[in-house]
Amino acid sequence: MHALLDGLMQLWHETGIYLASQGDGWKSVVMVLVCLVLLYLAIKKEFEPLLLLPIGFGGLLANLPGTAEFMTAVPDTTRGAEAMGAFLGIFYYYGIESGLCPLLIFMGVGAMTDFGPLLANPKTALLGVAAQFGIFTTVIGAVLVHLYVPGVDFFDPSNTLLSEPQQVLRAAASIGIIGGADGPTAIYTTTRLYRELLGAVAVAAYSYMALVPIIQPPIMRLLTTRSERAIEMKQLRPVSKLEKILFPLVVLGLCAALLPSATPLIGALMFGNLARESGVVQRLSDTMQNALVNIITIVLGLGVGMKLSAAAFLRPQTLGILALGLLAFAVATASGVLMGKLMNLLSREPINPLIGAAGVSAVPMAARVANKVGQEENPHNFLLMHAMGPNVAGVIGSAVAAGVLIAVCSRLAP
Amino acid sequence: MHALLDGLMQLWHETGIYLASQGDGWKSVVMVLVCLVLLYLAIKKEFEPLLLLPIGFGGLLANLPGTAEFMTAVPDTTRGAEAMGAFLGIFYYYGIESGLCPLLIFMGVGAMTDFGPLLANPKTALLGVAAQFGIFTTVIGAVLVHLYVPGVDFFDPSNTLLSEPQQVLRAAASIGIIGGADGPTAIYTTTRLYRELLGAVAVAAYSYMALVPIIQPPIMRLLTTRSERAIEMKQLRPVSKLEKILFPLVVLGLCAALLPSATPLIGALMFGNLARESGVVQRLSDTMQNALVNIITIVLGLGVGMKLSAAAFLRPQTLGILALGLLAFAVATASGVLMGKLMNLLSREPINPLIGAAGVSAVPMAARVANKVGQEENPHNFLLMHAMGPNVAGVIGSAVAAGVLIAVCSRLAP
Amino acid sequence: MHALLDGLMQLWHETGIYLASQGDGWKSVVMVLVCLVLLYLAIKKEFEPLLLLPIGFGGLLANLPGTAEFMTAVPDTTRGAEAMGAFLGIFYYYGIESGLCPLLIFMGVGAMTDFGPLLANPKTALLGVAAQFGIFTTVIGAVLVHLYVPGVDFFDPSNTLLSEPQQVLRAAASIGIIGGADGPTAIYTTTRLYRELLGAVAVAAYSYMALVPIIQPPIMRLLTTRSERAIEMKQLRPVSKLEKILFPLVVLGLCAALLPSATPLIGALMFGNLARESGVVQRLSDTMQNALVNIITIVLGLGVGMKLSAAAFLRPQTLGILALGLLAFAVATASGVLMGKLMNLLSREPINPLIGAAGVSAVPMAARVANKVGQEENPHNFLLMHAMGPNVAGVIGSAVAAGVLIAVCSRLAP
Amino acid sequence: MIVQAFELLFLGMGSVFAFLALLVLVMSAMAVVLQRFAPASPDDAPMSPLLSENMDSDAEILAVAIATARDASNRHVSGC
Amino acid sequence: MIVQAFELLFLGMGSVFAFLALLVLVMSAMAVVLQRFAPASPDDAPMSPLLSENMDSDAEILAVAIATARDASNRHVSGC
Amino acid sequence: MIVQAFELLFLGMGSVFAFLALLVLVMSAMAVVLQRFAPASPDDAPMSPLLSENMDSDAEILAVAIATARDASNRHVSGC
Ligand code: NA
Ligand code: NA
Ligand code: NA
Repeated sequence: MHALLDGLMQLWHETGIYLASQGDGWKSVVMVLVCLVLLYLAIKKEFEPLLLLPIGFGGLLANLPGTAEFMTAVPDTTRGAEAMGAFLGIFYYYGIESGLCPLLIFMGVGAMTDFGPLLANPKTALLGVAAQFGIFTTVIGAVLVHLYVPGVDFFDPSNTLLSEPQQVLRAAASIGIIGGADGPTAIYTTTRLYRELLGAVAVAAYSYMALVPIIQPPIMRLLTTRSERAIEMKQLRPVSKLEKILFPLVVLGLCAALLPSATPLIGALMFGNLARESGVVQRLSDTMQNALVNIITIVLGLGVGMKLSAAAFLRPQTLGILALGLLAFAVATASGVLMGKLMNLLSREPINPLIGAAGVSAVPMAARVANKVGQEENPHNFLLMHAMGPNVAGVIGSAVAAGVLIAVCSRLAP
Repeated sequence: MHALLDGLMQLWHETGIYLASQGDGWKSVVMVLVCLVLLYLAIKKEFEPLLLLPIGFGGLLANLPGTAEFMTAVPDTTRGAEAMGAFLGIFYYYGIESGLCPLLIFMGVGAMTDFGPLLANPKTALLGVAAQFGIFTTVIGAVLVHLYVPGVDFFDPSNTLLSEPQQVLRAAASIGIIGGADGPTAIYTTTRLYRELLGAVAVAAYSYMALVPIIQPPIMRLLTTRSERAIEMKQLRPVSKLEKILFPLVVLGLCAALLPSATPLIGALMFGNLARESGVVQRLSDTMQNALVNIITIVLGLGVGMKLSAAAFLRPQTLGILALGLLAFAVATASGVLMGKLMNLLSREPINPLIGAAGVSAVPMAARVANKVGQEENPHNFLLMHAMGPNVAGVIGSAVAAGVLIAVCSRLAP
Repeated sequence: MHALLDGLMQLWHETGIYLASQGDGWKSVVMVLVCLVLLYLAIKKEFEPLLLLPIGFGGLLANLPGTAEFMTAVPDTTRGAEAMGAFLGIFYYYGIESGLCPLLIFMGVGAMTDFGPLLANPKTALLGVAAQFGIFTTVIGAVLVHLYVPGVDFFDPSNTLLSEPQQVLRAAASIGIIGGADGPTAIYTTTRLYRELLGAVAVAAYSYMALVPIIQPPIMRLLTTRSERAIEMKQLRPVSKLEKILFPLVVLGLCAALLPSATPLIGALMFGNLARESGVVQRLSDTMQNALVNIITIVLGLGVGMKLSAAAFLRPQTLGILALGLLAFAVATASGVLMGKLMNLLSREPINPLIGAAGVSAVPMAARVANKVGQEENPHNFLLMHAMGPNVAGVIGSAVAAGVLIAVCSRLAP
Repeated sequence: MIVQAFELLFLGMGSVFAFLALLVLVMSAMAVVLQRFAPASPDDAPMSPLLSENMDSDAEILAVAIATARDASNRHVSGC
Repeated sequence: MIVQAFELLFLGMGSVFAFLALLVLVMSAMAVVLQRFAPASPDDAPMSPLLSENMDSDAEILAVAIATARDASNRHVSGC
Repeated sequence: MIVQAFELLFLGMGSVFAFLALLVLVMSAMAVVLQRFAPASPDDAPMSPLLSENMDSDAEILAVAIATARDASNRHVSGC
């Protein structure tokens, strides 16, 4: 009888209710609520549900009190079988910290992406350049926040491997890349530079991508005149199969020549695209777009969710990241639109500046938004295919930007 | 010429025929026969072929003499590339010992399971409670067998990490969980508690699940009257989409609050179910139910088969495990039926006690058996949907039972 | 400003253009050209594109200057998370060096292969024996090349673990297995014996398999008379389902009895085939043939491509390997045809010697070639199903040959 | 050991009962609340055992039981 | 730090611009060369925004945009 | 080394021959036994080279050869 009561007591001391009521346990409860909000947004509001549902559920699992041993333990390969990690920890370690999952998702994105609209009108790629301005201004913004906003800093004194400027720059770059509006790029960059922020950066990136139809239109309307928004663009020329096959090789060649640190992202993207366009490996292209990308999305989502721990997320920095991420999207949109206006002035052929907003990536949502805002002024205006050019150029642009951030931040002197 | 004869001699000394004729080699031959019986049951008798075919073939591969180096070597990550393991060993180590495969299969089960019948008639969950009685009485039975049946013991003196009571309780829990009638739960629990028994426990669990149509009906008929078996139940109410979406979150919440050690199983099951019911991640749910669960089934089956080694299987314990596993199924069935009778007495609405037998899990076979036995008495009696309630409740019930077994046995004093 | 110039200079020193112009950098450029040729052959000439496209692209990625850290770093599990490797390196280490990928592809091949034509006419298996002659004569050829062709040797003095004869025999065996005309077998064997040659061996194997319609016909015409090529064969008997189910078990049994070192390849092949023929695990068989084999092909192709490094590939040995590989295919074809002539002389039923050429494997290309050459002489001659017998026997034959090579070369005294 | 095994029986059955009994309560409460504030829409399929009366084969009955789940995989397997 | 952040701005935007501007040049050159030596065959689908005029739903417009890619997955999901 | 290479030739060809010759024997024996005790049912498809006579394209001939295997994947790829 006594043993039974003892056993009952021990079970009780292991319950989530008991643990949540001890010490910092309440923080887990707050995180559970945060994750439930993410699930609500994913399911009810359809905010990028393919990612936010696994991330939210992974966050739930990671924040249940007393489950670390069964859920989030990360493998420690130097210690053999005794430390092979648990469910989410294994996903995180082998899938995300290794960089594999974001790269394989990018491969799937490549296999799903038709670069035809960009090839038909190459100069729209410049709109994809302008939209990356959001990334780099946000890096500056993050440094300013660290320096001048009390209570929000991106420096962990207990990290003795990296000096303060190194940490702050890496964190700022991880926050800035939210403005790339590209989930795999943001996750890959953050895992290379400052993993502590992974949860917040991923949540901000996917949430704002889902919010593109709300964030972009006011900015687009503010910066353009009615007549600009009504501009019709001339039909795109057909693109030959050969051009589409050569395109991924050309992009990879430029990347290798100029920016080796961007080759994992660009390489994966272009491998997927070559598999798609070559036409000779339909089986592989189908698998990249379906079974493989789905499996990897599950692993990536649950693994990223694991980084939504109370210790990492319930800090003033997270609010800073959310604010800076919003800034990044807004600046990127504005830069794209302004570049569109400039190109319209300089170009012989008319260019509707709205398609500049699609340069932020967020494929294909941003292109769809450009089309919709254009149709509000001129119902005969079909900008969708034109906006796909800057849209896919923006994917390449943010991968290149990620390469620069990784290269520069990795070699900063301590 | 001499070298050639030497080479021939060496090849001969490596042949399976030569090795099987040496020392304990005959045991491998016996195990090969055991595995061929498993394959026969899987292919000809269609005993859970999705699992028993890979398990049987994995057992074949593992018992071929002289192939350990190429087949069953387990990775030793502390030794670097020299010890990365072989085919089945890699599957076993990374897929099963890590716990990943049973959890991912459980995720697929969640994505395949409609908890609607349980939501439509919640109190049938209590039938899923009663059926877990088989698990715990079998634990007691296993301890009794260890203590009082000569020649059958569950204690390995060479294991210095665990004391005798620890080992016996862990082994008894691993045997008891066979009564959960749920493959992934049984495999997960055994890998956490007493891996030596993995092969026998998995084979017993899947074999008895396949034998449910033979084991259950006599017990069901013995414990019920004709009029009880003829009871018709009233039509289930429709269940709203929102209830189905909230259900996985509610179950996970209860699990986290009460029993953190069950969260890996319950969490994986409910993640799959939320993906299914949310309706916004159809791609992921499809992949969980098809490509992913199929790939993982191959890995799990071959990996579990590897544990059918002669040294582990050809012992009197295995007969004990098979007998105790049968006892577990029988007690579980009887408890479910008796609870059904009790509920029928107490409840306003009529409850056919046969659906209590479906509480053992073995989805959907046990529900089908309940339906069939019911129709023998009353051809207008359609119990299938009613039996699905206790059936899926049994899945949750055995995962909870597994959580208790893992929690209590892991913290036993030496 | 100064810092900016510094940063620009550093970025410049990391560019592919700069690195390619330094030291051995030009070799990378040559390898990039080699890989572009592979991609051209895969896409334009449809040379085994499922493999050569990923291999070629993996080779591209591996040879981009300055990307080793992001692309090809191999995991070092003894050093923990700091050395978890990069994209291609992870694929290579866990997928290929472990042997998993070739075995899983072989499992898919088994699930795709109908051994019915072989069962209907068992003695055509002997044609699959003769064609393996190409493997072993090439081993001798490779040793002769090492000994007598100046500048081409298969010995790396810096490898202190293996003596010169050991290295040369292992390399010769890896080259010889090209003549097996079977990708997974060649890759598996080379990873077990002499990984340095993996890139060249894989490229040679898949290229010559694609060239079967060009390499084989002249040899076949040279060695046969018009009347032999016109021989019609009698219709194959129907094969029962039971024979097809027993076949994989019989093959595995023989393999285990005679040659344990061949069990990984034969075991994987026969597991896939049993899953196919048993008829009770259609889901698993489908997945093996589609999602799983496609995913593994991507991993294998990129991982093998990584071994196309300049240091390993731009050596006179590679030319030797290509020449010896061609020899292997030619000898194998000739041996098969001559064996066909012999069997035609000795057998009661007429045997068209052309089907002997299909014994080289290269399923189903070689069987198709036999059919085509036969129809050139006699338009009513349909050899395809008859050629499938030796064709699939050749797959088993080269796996057995691989087993012998691995067994003998692994235990050579130093 | 035998004491510990009985202890497991009580703790285990107690936990399973507590868990599922609580779940019954929550499910029942949820049903009441949702039927008041968010009634089931007509497109939520009723689960009618009567539907089964027209079925003649065992396989068809099973098909209803695990309907949606196997749907996807069957379609996949049958190719159409 | 703030200096380094501005340095990142210049290096980063410079690299992105250099990369994509070069890509524009190469794509334009490729278009000219290929249209001379390997003109687009009639089966290369033109990308006509006019096609969209007959569309009434948002979803259909999207369907054109990511046409082939989603094709595969839709077929897969709808089973046919 | 050259001796060892010839040794490999003999051992290797010997093993391959032994293996496949035994396989021929077992297959032949199996055919005899099974045709006596479990004759092929009419639904076991005969493998008729005559079937091919009506075929006009190379691709169709191949299609027969690797029939079932590619079936699944073709259906998968073509979506139906
Ligand atoms: Na972007
Ligand atoms: Na159960
Ligand atoms: Na071969």
